[in-house]
Amino acid sequence: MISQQLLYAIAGIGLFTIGLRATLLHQQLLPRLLSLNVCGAGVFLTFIAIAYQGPDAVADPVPHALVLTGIVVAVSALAMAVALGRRLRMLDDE
Amino acid sequence: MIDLVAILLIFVGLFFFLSGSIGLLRLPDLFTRLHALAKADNVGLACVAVGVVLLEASLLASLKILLIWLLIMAASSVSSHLIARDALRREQADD
Amino acid sequence: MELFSLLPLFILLSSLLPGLAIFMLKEESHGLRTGLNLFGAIAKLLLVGLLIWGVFHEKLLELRWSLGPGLELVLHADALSVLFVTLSTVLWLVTTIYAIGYLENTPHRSRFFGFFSLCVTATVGLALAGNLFTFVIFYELLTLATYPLVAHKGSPMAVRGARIYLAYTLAGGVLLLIGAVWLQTIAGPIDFVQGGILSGMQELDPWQLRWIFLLLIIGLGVKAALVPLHGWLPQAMVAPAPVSALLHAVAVVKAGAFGIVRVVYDVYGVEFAGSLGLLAFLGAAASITIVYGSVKALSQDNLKRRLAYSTVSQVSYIALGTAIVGPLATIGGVVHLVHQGVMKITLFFAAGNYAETLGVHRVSEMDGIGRRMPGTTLAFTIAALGMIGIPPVAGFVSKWYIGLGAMEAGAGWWVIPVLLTSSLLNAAYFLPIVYRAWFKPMTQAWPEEQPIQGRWEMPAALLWPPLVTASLALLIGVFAAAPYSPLEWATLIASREY
Amino acid sequence: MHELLLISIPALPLIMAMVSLFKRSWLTITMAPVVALVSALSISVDTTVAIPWLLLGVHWHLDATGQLFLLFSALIWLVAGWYASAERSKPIDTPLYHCLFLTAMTGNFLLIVAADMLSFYLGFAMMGLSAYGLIVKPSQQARRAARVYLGFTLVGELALFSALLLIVSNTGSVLFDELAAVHVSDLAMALLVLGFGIKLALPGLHFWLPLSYSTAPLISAAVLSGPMMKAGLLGWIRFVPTGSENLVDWGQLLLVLGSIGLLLGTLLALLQTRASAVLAYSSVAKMGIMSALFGFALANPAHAQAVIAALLLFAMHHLLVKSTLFLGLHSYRQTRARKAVFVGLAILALSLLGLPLSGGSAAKLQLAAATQDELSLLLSLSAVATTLMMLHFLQRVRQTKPAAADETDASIMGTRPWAAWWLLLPIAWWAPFAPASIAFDAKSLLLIAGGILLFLVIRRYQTQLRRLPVYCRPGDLFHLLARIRLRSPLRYKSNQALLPDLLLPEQQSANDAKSSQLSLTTPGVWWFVVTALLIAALFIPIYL
Amino acid sequence: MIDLLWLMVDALLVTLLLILGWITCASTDIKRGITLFTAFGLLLALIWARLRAPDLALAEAVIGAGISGALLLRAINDHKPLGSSTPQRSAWMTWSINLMALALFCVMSWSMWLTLDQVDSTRLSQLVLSQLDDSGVSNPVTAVLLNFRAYDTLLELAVVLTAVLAILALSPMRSAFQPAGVLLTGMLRWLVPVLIVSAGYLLWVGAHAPGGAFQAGAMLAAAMILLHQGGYHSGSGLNLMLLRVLLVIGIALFVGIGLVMMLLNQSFLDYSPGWAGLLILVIETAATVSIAAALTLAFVGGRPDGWEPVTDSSNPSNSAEFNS
Amino acid sequence: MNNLIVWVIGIPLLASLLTIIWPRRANVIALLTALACLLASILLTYQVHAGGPITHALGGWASGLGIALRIDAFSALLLLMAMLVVSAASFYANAYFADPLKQVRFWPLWLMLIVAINSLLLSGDLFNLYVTLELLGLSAVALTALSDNRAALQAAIRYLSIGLLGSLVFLAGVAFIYAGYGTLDLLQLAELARPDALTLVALALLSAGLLIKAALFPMHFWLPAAHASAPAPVSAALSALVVKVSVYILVRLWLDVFDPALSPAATLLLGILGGMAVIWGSWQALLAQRLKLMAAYSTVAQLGYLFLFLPVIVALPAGELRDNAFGALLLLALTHGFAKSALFLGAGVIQQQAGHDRIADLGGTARALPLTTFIIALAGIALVGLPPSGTFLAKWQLIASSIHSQQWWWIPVIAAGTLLATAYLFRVLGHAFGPGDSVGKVVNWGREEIPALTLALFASVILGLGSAGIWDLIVDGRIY
Repeated sequence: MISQQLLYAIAGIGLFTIGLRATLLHQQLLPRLLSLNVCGAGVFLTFIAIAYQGPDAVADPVPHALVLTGIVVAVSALAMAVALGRRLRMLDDE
Repeated sequence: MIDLVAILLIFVGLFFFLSGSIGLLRLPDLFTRLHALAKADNVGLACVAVGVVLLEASLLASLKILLIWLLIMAASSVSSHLIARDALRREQADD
Repeated sequence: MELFSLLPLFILLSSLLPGLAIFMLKEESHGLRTGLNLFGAIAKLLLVGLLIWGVFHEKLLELRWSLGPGLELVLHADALSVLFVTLSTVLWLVTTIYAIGYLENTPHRSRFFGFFSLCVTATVGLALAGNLFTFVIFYELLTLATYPLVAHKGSPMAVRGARIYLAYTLAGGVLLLIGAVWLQTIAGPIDFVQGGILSGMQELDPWQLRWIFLLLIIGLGVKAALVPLHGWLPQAMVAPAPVSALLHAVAVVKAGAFGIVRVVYDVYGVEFAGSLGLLAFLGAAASITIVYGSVKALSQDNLKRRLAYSTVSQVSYIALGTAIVGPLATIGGVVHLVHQGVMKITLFFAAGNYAETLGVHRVSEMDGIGRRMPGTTLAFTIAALGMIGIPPVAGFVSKWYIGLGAMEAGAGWWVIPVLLTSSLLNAAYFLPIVYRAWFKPMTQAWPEEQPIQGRWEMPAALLWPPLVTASLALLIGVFAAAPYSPLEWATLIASREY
Repeated sequence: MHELLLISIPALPLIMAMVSLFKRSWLTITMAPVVALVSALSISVDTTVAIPWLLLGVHWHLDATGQLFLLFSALIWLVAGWYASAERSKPIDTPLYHCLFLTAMTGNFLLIVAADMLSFYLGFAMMGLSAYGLIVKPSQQARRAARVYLGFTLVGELALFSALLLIVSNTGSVLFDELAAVHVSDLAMALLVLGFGIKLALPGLHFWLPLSYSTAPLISAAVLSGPMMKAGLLGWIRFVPTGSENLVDWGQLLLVLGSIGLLLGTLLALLQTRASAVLAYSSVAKMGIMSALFGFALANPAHAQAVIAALLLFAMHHLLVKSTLFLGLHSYRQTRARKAVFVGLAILALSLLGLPLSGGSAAKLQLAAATQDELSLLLSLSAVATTLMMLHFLQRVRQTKPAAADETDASIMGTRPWAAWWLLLPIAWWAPFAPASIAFDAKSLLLIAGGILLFLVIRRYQTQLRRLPVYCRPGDLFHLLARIRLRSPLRYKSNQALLPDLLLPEQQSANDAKSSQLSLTTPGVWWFVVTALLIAALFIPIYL
Repeated sequence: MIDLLWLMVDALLVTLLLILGWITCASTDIKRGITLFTAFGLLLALIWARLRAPDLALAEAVIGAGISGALLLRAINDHKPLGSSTPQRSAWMTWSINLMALALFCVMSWSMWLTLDQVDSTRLSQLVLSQLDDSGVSNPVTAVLLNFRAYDTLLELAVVLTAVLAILALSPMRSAFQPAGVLLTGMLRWLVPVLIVSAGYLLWVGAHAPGGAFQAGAMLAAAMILLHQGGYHSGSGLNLMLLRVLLVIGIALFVGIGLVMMLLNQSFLDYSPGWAGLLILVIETAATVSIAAALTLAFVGGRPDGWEPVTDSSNPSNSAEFNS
Repeated sequence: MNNLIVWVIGIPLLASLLTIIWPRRANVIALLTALACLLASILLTYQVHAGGPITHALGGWASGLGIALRIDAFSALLLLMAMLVVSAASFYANAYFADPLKQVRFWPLWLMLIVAINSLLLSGDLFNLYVTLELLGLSAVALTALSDNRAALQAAIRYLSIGLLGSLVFLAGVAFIYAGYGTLDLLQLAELARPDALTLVALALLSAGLLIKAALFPMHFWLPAAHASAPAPVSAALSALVVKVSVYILVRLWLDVFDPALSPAATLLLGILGGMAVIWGSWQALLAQRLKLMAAYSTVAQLGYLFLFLPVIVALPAGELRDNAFGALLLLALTHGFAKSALFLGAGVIQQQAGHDRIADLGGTARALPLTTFIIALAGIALVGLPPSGTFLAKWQLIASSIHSQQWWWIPVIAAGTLLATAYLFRVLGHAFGPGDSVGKVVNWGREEIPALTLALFASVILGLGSAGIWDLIVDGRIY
């Protein structure tokens, strides 16, 4: 039977492609940001799936640290994108 | 034995969660849904919390779970109040 | 490093440094600018004198600077380069004086003289280049330095002309670059060696060499204005007179011709090129250009455009000379390099004077101009006679040698008719000008006549250069066989090549 | 000393030409021919001088023929120079005319003294081109004539240039004396005939001569018909090695051409109305005879030398007489004492006829002796023809109106040219022969009488021929050809560069940065395509 | 039997996750999208917990679902589409993107499937665990984060700081909330201290159990955001210099300590043996504070007034002279 | 100063913090940092030249576990060029941003950009590359958005969204690599690399991400808008460094790390894309109406040249020929960096003096701003590849290598690229020399023009004549 690791990895890849597809299709900024985050979540899932050593063993900490960094980076990018969108809207209003 | 009771309690909790969700789906308007959710989920959570406490032996862990339950209770009540107030104000603004 | 080998660098710097200094000058400081210009020109003349002495006594004059693996900047003075350096130095001095007079109270003069000096640096560098790589570098630099000169006036016509000039020359430059690189990849770094570096290497595939020769000749042909590639020359006539004088008589056009001479003699070696059947192609191209240029010149009413087409045809004599295997033809081709330069620059000076003093641009307006401007027209006549090939003036000598060389090489049956038709055509488009100038009475008033100040017909700086170069042409013609004359030097070159 | 004199012969007139641009006086124009005359008489024959650094290495020498030519040409240049300096009318009295007069003289002298082909060619070219300046007058018709002359001279020069190339390339050296031993190729010979033929006005190449002589000022015509024309003959003598066998058929050709020239010249001369035109055509005829004689010399090389010698004397005689005739015509027009001049002209004409006791007859005798009477028919015919022409000329002269008033102020005419002309008359009469050697020859007298008789017969019929067809005007053939306008083949209006602006597009309205809408879809598709290609490209080697 | 059950649970979780992901992406209405996104974040936190990554579960919950959700919700009214219907992409385009995405998915999963089982799965974990004791902390994730790959974390903090700098440079603060109802203020008075305490707890526990600087920082930010929403507009009263120092302290300490260590030992961030634990704690506290400040400013939306030296006229007029 | 490699990253980071705390003196701090970094990079290059590549294991951990900073000839020279461009741009920015409001916002982000560039060039770890790429992307977007108008913001948003997408794809690649090899250190990867399916997919993902960031032809749509609308010093840094650095990683991955796994077909694909980028970029530059837009499109074109090198280098046998080609690639990258930044700074001067940068209305610029026109001409010479510039030597070597490697078809592309480059460059100069006075009477030597002049001189003259050093540095200064 396929191992959990592979299942989650493929789930991660699935999420990655869903997010990728959506990012390219959306026109507006916010939906695109959502899809980007989903895509990011997919990659993180793949990472953690690789780190998973089975139910009993201790998981590989390195991917965890990397994904943590990834999450924080993703949120800062999101914050910046939102601020850019807001500034553009302010300029449009004038 | 304790495990059996814990499992039973958890199932009861889950049942309450399920009813809350069904209420959410079936009920017609915002206020009734809010009502269902806030009430059912809290009760469900309580049962599950107690069940888990029973499973979990250490005191510290059970205290933490209790704290979690309290926090969620406070949060859900305040947020449902806010949502209801905002919906009410918006309805008065509409008509 | 031995002082002598630094001489080529000093010659380059003697026009580069003043040029850069002039760029910095403000528009108003005329005195300083003229001083710098003349100082640069005279300094270069002295250095070239030293160079001639050096080359004559077989001194090693070489300077190498490595730019990368297999990319070496080499300045090397041999007989051929000295000939071209002397020509450009002398004519630069005369043209600087002429330009100073011509551009009196016009805007942007610092910029003009800056690029002017850069252009001469490029020409001298091109002449002194020791290997194909350096030659390509200075060849492109020349295009760069001349573009702003052609576009100097800033009028839409000038800018358009400059743009077309640039399009042609850079396209040519790219082809030359590709040819040079291709050659360097299959034959290693190409140094200019008397008798040709490739003749030594037998293992190279002849078809590749032919394709490379074609690329090189097209690249050089653009500047040497071989027929299909000559479109830019008439367009570039919008440039001010000193520019079209120095550039299209000496620097740019000669660079192309000099390049062809270098490629045929010092890269391929003339026998080897002959054995590959390349020279027939070159000869054909040259002859077609000679005849086509003259025929086109017939129909041009604008004086400078007619001179441009005559340059197109005259420069191809050099190519014709190189295309014929034999010492005499080489002498003819090489010496024509000097003669054509001197004669053509006189014609352009005269054209510039007519335009500047009387606003005459078209040949039809030149009736009776001889009376109004005898000095310039005398110079024009001498140069025109030279171009036709009438004996006393220099033009005859090179035609004579090319003819003899052709006969000697057995190619007489097509070279002589070409020479004859072109001389006839030259006469057909030059003599009417001379005849109008001297013998036709002045019909209508001059378009824009400048009042005559002082005794001479125009300011001295404008009058004397054409006279000087015309007398130079006459002297070269009359004292052709004298020891330090261009002809003797060409014979020296030919003797070293064979 | 002799070398210096020899060098001064061509150098002095050149210097004088430069001087004359600034200061014109009779001294500047006559000094050069005087020196040439003196040196022709004083220099010992065969003095040679070589200047290696001048032109392409120059060799000058004065051999017998050269001396002869130099003597008489210098004489004519001297007298013509006198006339020119005395002349006040517009086209001649300009610095340009004097300068070109002296340059032509330089060319002529250089031609004579040249020992190498290049100097000869230099002289020939200088003489030919500067003569253009002598012919031209402001009138439109004169300018056209001058243009025609120029065209022919240029063609002649180029022919000579290519002939030189051919000869020098197979002989190796430029000197004349080494030329004799070498066989001259047919092509070179043809070019030489063409080159000098134009100068000697062979039939077909002749129509520039009458055109320019009739319109040019008479002084220039004198100089042109005299020394310059004979230069052509000198050219033939120098270049064509008479001794060699293979030129026999060329000789016959020249003989035929010469005789045709004689007939054509005579016929057209008789049809002319203006005196100078008649003289021009008589020159054509005379030149015809000379080229025939030269052809004869080529045809039978055995006694070529003798024939050439006789031919030389005959040419010198003709040179003197023809120039003097032109100068006479000029002074006839200028002076009031027309009667005296007319008498002079008549005397000269008689000498040309070959009246016994005159230079002409002596020349004819010499010629007859040299050609062992094989050409007696031609010579007699030429005698008759000359008589006809001279009589017609004299008749025309009597009818010429005096020139416009301002040209005929006798006072300024002054004595010098007048006296010079009268002095020249006896010399022209006796020309190259010492008076003692003149013998009486009855046969020629008979011929002259026949000629006069024939002339009288023609004169009676001439009245009907009033309306002459157009081609009879001087420069006959030219008028025929004039109709064909020579369009310059490649004159097309647009002088655009071959590569107009297609290479550099002007401002197309490129839409501004397409960032207005934020869509990523299209670029996304492209990105996907590239990624897919990349993966495929990476996987190729594994599965191929 | 048990692992079959676990497999079913995993399958359920995965399908739920994929469906939720698909819906979040495909939703056109932005409000609906954001709520779904928050739910997606929480589910993801659940999965991290399932995959034995407690630190990540915490972080995902707080940052992924919490802060991101809050930012997006706050930004909704900023991004109301201008009413212009977005140009519909041609069917061909959408179809090709779907096809390409599918192909990419297949290739990637095929390649993952091929190699995942052959490679020895321990990879770096054995190495980390063996070196854990001299890393100064017992929680392996914190050890990797703040010792083994401390440089990554430093740069990550730099990224956060850059984002905040950009936000500050772009626009001024949003208008404050009106004071909320009595109920919310009441709850806040209780909730905020609890949050702060638990943030401190998380920070402390990070050394030996899941937790750490980022989760604590986010928690602290959540507290501040709640205060902000409750109407306690901290914009005016805030002492600006303090805010500047707060923003900067995290990285400043990190780099400072790193350089000092470099001077003492032979390489950057090479903690001398005894000091590792303490230094890591110091760095973590500074980081927590910085992240909290940064995330709050991100939520608040721009620079508090007085942040820029000259008149804080945010109108673009002064930038007229300086257009693109 | 043994571990200069750390100071090169530490100094700008600390300086950035300082500028936040002390905004009034921001410009002085920034200028000092720029000079310090420049000095440090010079010393570093000297050390690499003297002692060969330097490795600095961060935190003292073994290379697998911890992160290593590595510097060899390739990255040292790029770092030196980057620091030169950054210092010049900083001096230029100091004079360019007259409004103190802008100064305060600009400097911290600018220093962060420097940190990002330095850390990226020196990083030896794959995930670290992701974080630095992210830092680079964010700071670049922030700086682009600084010019605060509609076009700039839209360009920034588009740049950010596509940049994030690129980074995520890169991260997916990193995940796959980690799955396959269990290590993230480039040096270890270089030894372990084997051409199996996972590695190839990972490499494809890594490259796809980087192609977006490096704006190779089909994915170049975001670059022109962003670079044209950003303020001048920023667009100079963007074009010269940010895009160039992504290409650096790609080249590093393809030529050094995954070399054995490479297939000529893949490099050929990149080469073809490069060729299309050259032609398309030059053509669009020719049609561009504005100077900065033209410069941006010319960046797209010039990057195309860098990608042309890949198939040639891979096809050449290892040894002297390959080193020559690699040296030429490096020289082209360096010269383009200098030339493009000089061009943008020059365009900035014109923008400020004339108030617009429409090429059609540039009449009279040669008269009003002689030095700036000279700078643009010099930069243009370097961009086109005319003799006195380094690009000429690089193109010479490129043609030679493509002949050596029997790939003839690149030569017409290079020829066409050069001619089109001449067309669009001399179109600008033609207008500048032409009549008109839209720029008004300015003939002073502004403080802004000197840094641009030094950059232009570096590009066309110094690198043209002194470039021999690059090749002998390449031979012994490479890690991989």
